[in-house]
Amino acid sequence: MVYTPNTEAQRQEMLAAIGVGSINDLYNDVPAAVIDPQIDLPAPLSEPELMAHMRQLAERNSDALHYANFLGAGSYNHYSPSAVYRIMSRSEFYTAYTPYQPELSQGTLQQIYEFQTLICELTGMDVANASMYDAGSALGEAAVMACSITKRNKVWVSPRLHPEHKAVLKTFTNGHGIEFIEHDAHFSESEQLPADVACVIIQLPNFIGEIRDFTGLAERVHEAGAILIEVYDPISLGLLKSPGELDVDIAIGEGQGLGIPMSFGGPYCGLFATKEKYVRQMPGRLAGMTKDKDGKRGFVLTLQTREQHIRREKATSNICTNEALMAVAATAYLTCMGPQGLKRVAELSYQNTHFLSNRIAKLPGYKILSREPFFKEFAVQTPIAPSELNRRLLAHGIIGGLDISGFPEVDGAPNAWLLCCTELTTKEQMTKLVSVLAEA
Amino acid sequence: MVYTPNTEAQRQEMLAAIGVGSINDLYNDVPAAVIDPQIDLPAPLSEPELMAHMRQLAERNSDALHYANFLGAGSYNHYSPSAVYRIMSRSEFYTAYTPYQPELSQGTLQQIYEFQTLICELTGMDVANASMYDAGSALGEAAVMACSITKRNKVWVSPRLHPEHKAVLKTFTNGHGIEFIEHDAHFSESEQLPADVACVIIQLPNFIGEIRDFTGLAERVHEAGAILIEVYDPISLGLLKSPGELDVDIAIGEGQGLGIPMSFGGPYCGLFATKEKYVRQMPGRLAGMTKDKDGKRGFVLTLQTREQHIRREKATSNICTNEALMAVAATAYLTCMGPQGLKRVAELSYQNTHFLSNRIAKLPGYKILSREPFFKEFAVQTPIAPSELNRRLLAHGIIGGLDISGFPEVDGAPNAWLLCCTELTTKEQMTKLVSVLAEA
Amino acid sequence: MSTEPLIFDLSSPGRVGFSLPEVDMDEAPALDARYLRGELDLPEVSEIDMTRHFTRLSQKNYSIDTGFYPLGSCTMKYNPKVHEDVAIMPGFAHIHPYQPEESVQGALQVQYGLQNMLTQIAGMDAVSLQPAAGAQGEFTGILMIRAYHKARGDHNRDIILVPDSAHGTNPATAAAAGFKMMSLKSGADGNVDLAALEASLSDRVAGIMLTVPSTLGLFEPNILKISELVHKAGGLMYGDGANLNALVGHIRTGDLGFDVMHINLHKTFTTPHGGGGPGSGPVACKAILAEFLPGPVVVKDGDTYTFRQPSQSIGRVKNFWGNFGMHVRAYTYISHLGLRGLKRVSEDAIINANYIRAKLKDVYNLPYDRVCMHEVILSGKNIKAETGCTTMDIAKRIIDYGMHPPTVYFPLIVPEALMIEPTETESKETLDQFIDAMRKIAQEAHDDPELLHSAPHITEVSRLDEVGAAREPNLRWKRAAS
Amino acid sequence: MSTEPLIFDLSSPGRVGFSLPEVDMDEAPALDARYLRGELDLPEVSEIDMTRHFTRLSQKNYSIDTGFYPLGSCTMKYNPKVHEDVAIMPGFAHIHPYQPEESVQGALQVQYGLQNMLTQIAGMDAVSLQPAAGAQGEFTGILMIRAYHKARGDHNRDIILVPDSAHGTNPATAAAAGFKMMSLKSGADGNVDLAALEASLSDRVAGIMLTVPSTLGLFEPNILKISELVHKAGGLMYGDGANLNALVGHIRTGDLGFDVMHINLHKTFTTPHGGGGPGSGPVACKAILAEFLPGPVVVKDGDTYTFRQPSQSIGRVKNFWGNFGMHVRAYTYISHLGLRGLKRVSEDAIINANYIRAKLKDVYNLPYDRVCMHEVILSGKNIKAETGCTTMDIAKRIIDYGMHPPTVYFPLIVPEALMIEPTETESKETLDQFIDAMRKIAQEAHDDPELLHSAPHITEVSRLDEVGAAREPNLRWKRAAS
Ligand SMILES: Cc1ncc(COP(=O)(O)O)c(C=O)c1O
Ligand SMILES: Cc1ncc(COP(=O)(O)O)c(C=O)c1O
Repeated sequence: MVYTPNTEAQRQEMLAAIGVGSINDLYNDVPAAVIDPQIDLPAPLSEPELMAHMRQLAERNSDALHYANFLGAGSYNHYSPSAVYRIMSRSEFYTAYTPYQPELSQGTLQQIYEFQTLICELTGMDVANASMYDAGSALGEAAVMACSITKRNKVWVSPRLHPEHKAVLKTFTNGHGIEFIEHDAHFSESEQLPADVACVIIQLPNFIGEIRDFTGLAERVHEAGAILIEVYDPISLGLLKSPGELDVDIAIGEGQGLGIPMSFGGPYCGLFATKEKYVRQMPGRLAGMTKDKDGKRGFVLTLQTREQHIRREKATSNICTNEALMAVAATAYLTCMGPQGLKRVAELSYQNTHFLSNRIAKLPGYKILSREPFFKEFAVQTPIAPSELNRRLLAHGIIGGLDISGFPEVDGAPNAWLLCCTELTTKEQMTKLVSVLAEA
Repeated sequence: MVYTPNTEAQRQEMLAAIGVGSINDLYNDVPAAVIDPQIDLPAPLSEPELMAHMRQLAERNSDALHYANFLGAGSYNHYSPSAVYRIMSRSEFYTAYTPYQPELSQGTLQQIYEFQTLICELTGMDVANASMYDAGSALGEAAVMACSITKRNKVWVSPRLHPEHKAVLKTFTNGHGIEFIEHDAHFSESEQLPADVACVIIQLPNFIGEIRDFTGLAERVHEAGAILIEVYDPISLGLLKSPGELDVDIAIGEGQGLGIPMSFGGPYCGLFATKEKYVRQMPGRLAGMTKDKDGKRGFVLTLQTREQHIRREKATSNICTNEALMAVAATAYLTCMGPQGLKRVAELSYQNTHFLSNRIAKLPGYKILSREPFFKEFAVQTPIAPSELNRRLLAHGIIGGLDISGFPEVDGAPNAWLLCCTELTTKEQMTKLVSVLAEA
Repeated sequence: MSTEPLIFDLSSPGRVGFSLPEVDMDEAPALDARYLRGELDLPEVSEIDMTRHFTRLSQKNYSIDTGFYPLGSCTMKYNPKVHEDVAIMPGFAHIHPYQPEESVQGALQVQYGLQNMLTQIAGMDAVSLQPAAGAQGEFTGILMIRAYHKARGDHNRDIILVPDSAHGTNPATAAAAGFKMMSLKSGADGNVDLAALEASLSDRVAGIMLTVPSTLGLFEPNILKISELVHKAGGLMYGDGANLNALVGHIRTGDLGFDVMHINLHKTFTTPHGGGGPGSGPVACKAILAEFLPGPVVVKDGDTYTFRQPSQSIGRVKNFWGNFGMHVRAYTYISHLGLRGLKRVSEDAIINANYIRAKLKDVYNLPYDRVCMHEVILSGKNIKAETGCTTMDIAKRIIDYGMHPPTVYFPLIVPEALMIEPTETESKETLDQFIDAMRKIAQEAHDDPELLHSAPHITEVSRLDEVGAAREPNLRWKRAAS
Repeated sequence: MSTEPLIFDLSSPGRVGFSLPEVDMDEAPALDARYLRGELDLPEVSEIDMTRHFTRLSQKNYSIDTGFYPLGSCTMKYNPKVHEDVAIMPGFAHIHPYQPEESVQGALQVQYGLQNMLTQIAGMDAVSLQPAAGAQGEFTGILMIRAYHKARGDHNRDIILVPDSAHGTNPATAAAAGFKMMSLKSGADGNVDLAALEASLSDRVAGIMLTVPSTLGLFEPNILKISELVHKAGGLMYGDGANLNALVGHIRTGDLGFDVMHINLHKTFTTPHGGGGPGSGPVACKAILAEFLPGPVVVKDGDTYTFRQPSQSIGRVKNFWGNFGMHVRAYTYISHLGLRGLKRVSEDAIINANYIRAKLKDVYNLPYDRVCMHEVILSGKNIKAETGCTTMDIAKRIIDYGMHPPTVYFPLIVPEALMIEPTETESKETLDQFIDAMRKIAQEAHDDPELLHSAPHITEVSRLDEVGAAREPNLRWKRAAS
């Protein structure tokens, strides 16, 4: 057998050493009735057959290397340099466990420390953890954390928060008697916040790509004794104001754009950062710098008394396994890009998006719904059902936008379509899309 | 610039440290007339554009993952387990130089020592070197070595030696006044060898896949004071008699089948093994086991006085760079396969080939030209020109066989076609090929 | 091995490591300053700096690919290389979660296939692949239990029972889902104390979370009785499937009376641990709970695969459809091994653990002197009493023998615990080396305890000041004021 | 780092590491025993054994990806990762060399494109990509020179001139091609001694092999004069292009009067050295030699790429079409950088080498005190005289500073030579570290020579017994008789 090295002779030798006559004796505690029921699994494939089978399945999918892709909404077709994958695929990174034995894990620990720093630099926040599952669940944890800090139970949510984030938030707050309020305005300047709100959640750019001005919001939130939570797109921070600059309290990002492939939705990387004063309420792992017995610099996991394996039911979260390897990718990506590269990605995305929106806006029957400035996504009202447009586009090798007809995030607009461009979107692809629309 | 880290400021700093005013001063020895001529190169592409461009080029080719492949003749579509590539792509292997500083190269040196051993075990020979460019050039070196050992200058060549091997042999012996004789028989038992032959070269299985019985040949060759050289297919040695068992003096193999992709013909890996007594006449690098100052086991390059960097014009060969990384692949492959796996590959290839030949033999107008037993290739006479058959097959997603019509290796037979099956050839592919032939 | 500078210390102003197109259009409105960020202080390095830095860092890690890693409860088995090649196929790595279903039929087929495989292996009726890891699977299952009771109008059940041997995520999950966690003391034999269980059951109990086999590496002989009792009291049985490697192919959790469970694909189905993640924690359940699963799940409609939302779904626990990259690997693994191969997995996992047990029990305390399943729990308490060397000392000394220590100090109910899970991918030769090292260390503890106290001796850093790290946390690099 | 067992010592009878289909047919004739082999004693290990073994071995290597590697004449520049991803694309890695041309147009386009790029860069008229490495390129070029003279009925030319500073492959190639090699003494300034050259030229001289810039890292100021003299004597100019990294984008070898040259793709065009290979050594030549090139070469016919055999080809030097995998990488590299990027390559290579020269010449002897090109040659002869520490001692001591030593004792005409080629992919910071180490070592040689004699001190093995290894060669493992 390919992954079980012991030969039959060795198995027998070991059973003898154990002092049992047969392997059956090792199942003595198991009720006989439940042993070896019928289990239907496909017949095994050898490695070459397996590769052929999996390749066939993979090639039944229309991937973004062969199709123009205009989908965004939380998963983005950004470019990941080859060097990033080569680093992720170092097996000392991907076949290690959580660095609980620091003497054997200085590689991962230093990388986490660097990741935490990079996320802090990017967001302008004080501290960041070693990663969460994804933006949605990280946001859920943030809301619970805000309630526990403020000892309040009302969560105010911006109307143009990603609908899946809203859904995850609801599930997370499910058992805690937390009230989930979808605020209907955009936290206008004049608006007063009631005194019993635990936190306010904004997304920037929002679900339909808009960049809103939230100057002054933090002050009003803090005055009300509440916590301000922002969901950001890390790529946008190559250009746009950071959560720290907005005096946000908890900044949540989806790290997927940072060198992680779209991979049909996962694994991604939840980015969680907050202010220094909230560090002990924070969920997730943290690496810290310290010294060894001889005074040599080293890294360890720290502040573990927040975590489930120490604090059990009193932990700040139940998270254990996180998205460590995806954080390796993000670390490598941000390192590779640097400030200039990240800015370039953001600018190219911003320009491409407007190359497309400018042309679509001119098509009869199309109306841009997102208010300028929008970043790399925009909602557009279409004269034909988006699902029908997507069907036609697919035949032209184009994965169209997301059908958001009737979504509350566009105030229920019928025939609403969310399109996205990144630095990888080419003029040819955009021109082709526009020409298909023009013909439709 | 992406691979030149120094910034403009640093360049200036360095020029100042060098004591020159500008970079032009570093070109003082160069005649002004030859500096900066016009050079036409394509405009540079950024990494994402580059990947798209290269993918487009790659996908203009019909690869063996998407097409059934019936070509052999020295390059074979054998399966390489994923683990083999993962080992080759360890950058400590592929970004190292030749292990001239042994203290920093124990990984490569031990791997070469293991490779040498594996090739010796496989071939039944005493010593093997660290690799040559490919089988053809290794054979050229072997012929030159045989002439230098025997101080004779006649090279006798089996008629069914791969025609490209013959061509390379001719080039290698070009400057040495060596006479190249294509022997017209198959070294039949009774035949006497003339006393002035330097070496006899056989190939097993031969160009058209035949497994001949060469028992006793070595004895007669040695009686004539000549050297017996065999070109073998390493995969066949999972099953077939080894060069050592035939008392061959120099065994040359093409290592490509051992985990190395076909890659349009290169890089491959020339396997060179010989008897102990000829080790000092052998070309190529050798690793040897030794001890360090403290008596600890270690490895070094050894017997370097055979090589060009020490012996210059008196070296056994001019080879310097070899195919080290391909030898890593072969080492990993043979380790992964073990005796059972290699035998399985050989048996599957042998059976599949006969599945196909049995069916083609039944088609009207087709005649198998290779004499049984043949291993994983066979020549067949076709009723239609092979080039025409290949054209039709291509339209059905099949890369047909090699057109060897008129080749001396099939005694000039018109409409001759060389087909190959490996363990990767499926019944479906073979059945499809047969059905296309039946319709043709 | 020398200290590796921080990536920030390798930065040089203006240096670039990226290769991207130039911005060659001016289509978008200029952004007002109030939208724009200030300075962005990321490192500026070239590709060679970055490659060297992370390559050297990687070499500072111990990993499965460099040696034996018998971490109890973690199932550190070999991660087949073929899985990695499959997962990066463009058709899997570069598809967007919102693509039209007709354009991702291959991906849906993988998910559908995996759902079915897990259903079969678990002896359950339905599966959701959405949870990102074991803990999120637990959270999902516990919310489903809540939803189930609610749907039946049974609003009183606010307690989840959890044995004191349980993994930390179990009590933490119960709390995160808004339940009161009630701890259940284990018997002296490591089994659930049936009397204590009966005393704890009531109409306030929503369910019990049990790990099978338990975190003590033991199969609960009264499991059928326990599920009978729990069900009679109106509670549901939650199975923590982290230890499925002991059962796979031979015993189905569903047949033991469990109603819902999670499965760690990153354990039994060998998706790489990645230095701490990603994982994947699909939830499998009986029919009574199927409509509460988080959605969507994949169903087959004729020849077409399509998403379906369970009718009473608890909602989403995560964006999109779960950690698809891990689904691909697990599907590949099961397709490769088939039932026969999976049976061999659990058999060899059990034989390996028992072999270690048999070979070390005369030297280390064996708190539960019975046949174990895929892992064995030893205790260093005898050695501590005799020599003053703690389990931590033993663990650190193992490092000097070139191996990774087992899990230590867990389960909490075993003092000085050493939790050893060799997995089936390790050979007898490797186990013998480990056994040999463990026996030598026990001897060293007697002969030269300082050797253990001061271990490890061969690593780049010696024991680190964890107390200091927590007292004055240094969690990020900061540019020195210039 | 501990000693790694030989793979043979990890073998266990009956263990398997492969996963292949069963043999499920009986179509072929049973093979007679006389065709069958006896026992095959390969190691029997599982995938985990093999992965661990080779992963651990890999970690015992120094490599470009782990640090500075300034081997003179080897151009150890960074190997971009994107090249590796391109080379394994199925459309490049899994195509057979004999496929119908219409089924490999993409591959032919790469080869055609690369031929043109190299023609442009070299200032030549035609290119063959067939040679597998530099030495084979030399062999090819020299055979072309022979064929050229022969074709002109000039049968007397049996001498190839080679400067005494040349790389070993040059004289070895001349001999392998059946020529008499005549060595040409270099002048005190490192240049070709024009008088000596003139004295050597005759109607027996087929050609001269010159390295540009020379292996002394110097540009030959009289190069135009030299080629005039050689051509006047009826000889041809062969260019060893191993040092093209100094010229690329700014100076074309063809413009210097060379008729034929090879180019090491594994140097200038950064295909990975692979621990010794593979390389690729395309040959570029002027029109007068084009029809002698080894064939086939790729030509374009309308929109179609096709193979063509040069009319007077010297024949094949290698099977198939050369090391295509390397062609793909080089084509990718040139496409990525373009002319502007390539100019920067040679500029920075030259600046880096001169920077080291400027910073070390007060401490190490500088045999040729002039501006150098992409590499600088120092000599440790002053240090040897003053301290007894040899260049080998210095080299081994560099290892203790975490860097790879330069090439040593080459070129042969420089006593105690240290040949330093930093390449353009190294930053000033890295060079400064190297310079710092070199200066410290020079000081150490005076203060504590034993420290150098006994170096290296940080490696797994200390200096190895090379003499013993050659005296009683142990070139393979043998199973101990049992
Ligand atoms: C018994 C047990 N339960 C639950 C978990 C949590 O799983 P995860 O880390 O995937 O969240 C673990 C992980 O170590 C475990 O060992
Ligand atoms: C100057 C010079 N010429 C020729 C060669 C030979 O090239 P290759 O090793 O590719 O055969 C080398 C390689 O080191 C070299 O440095």
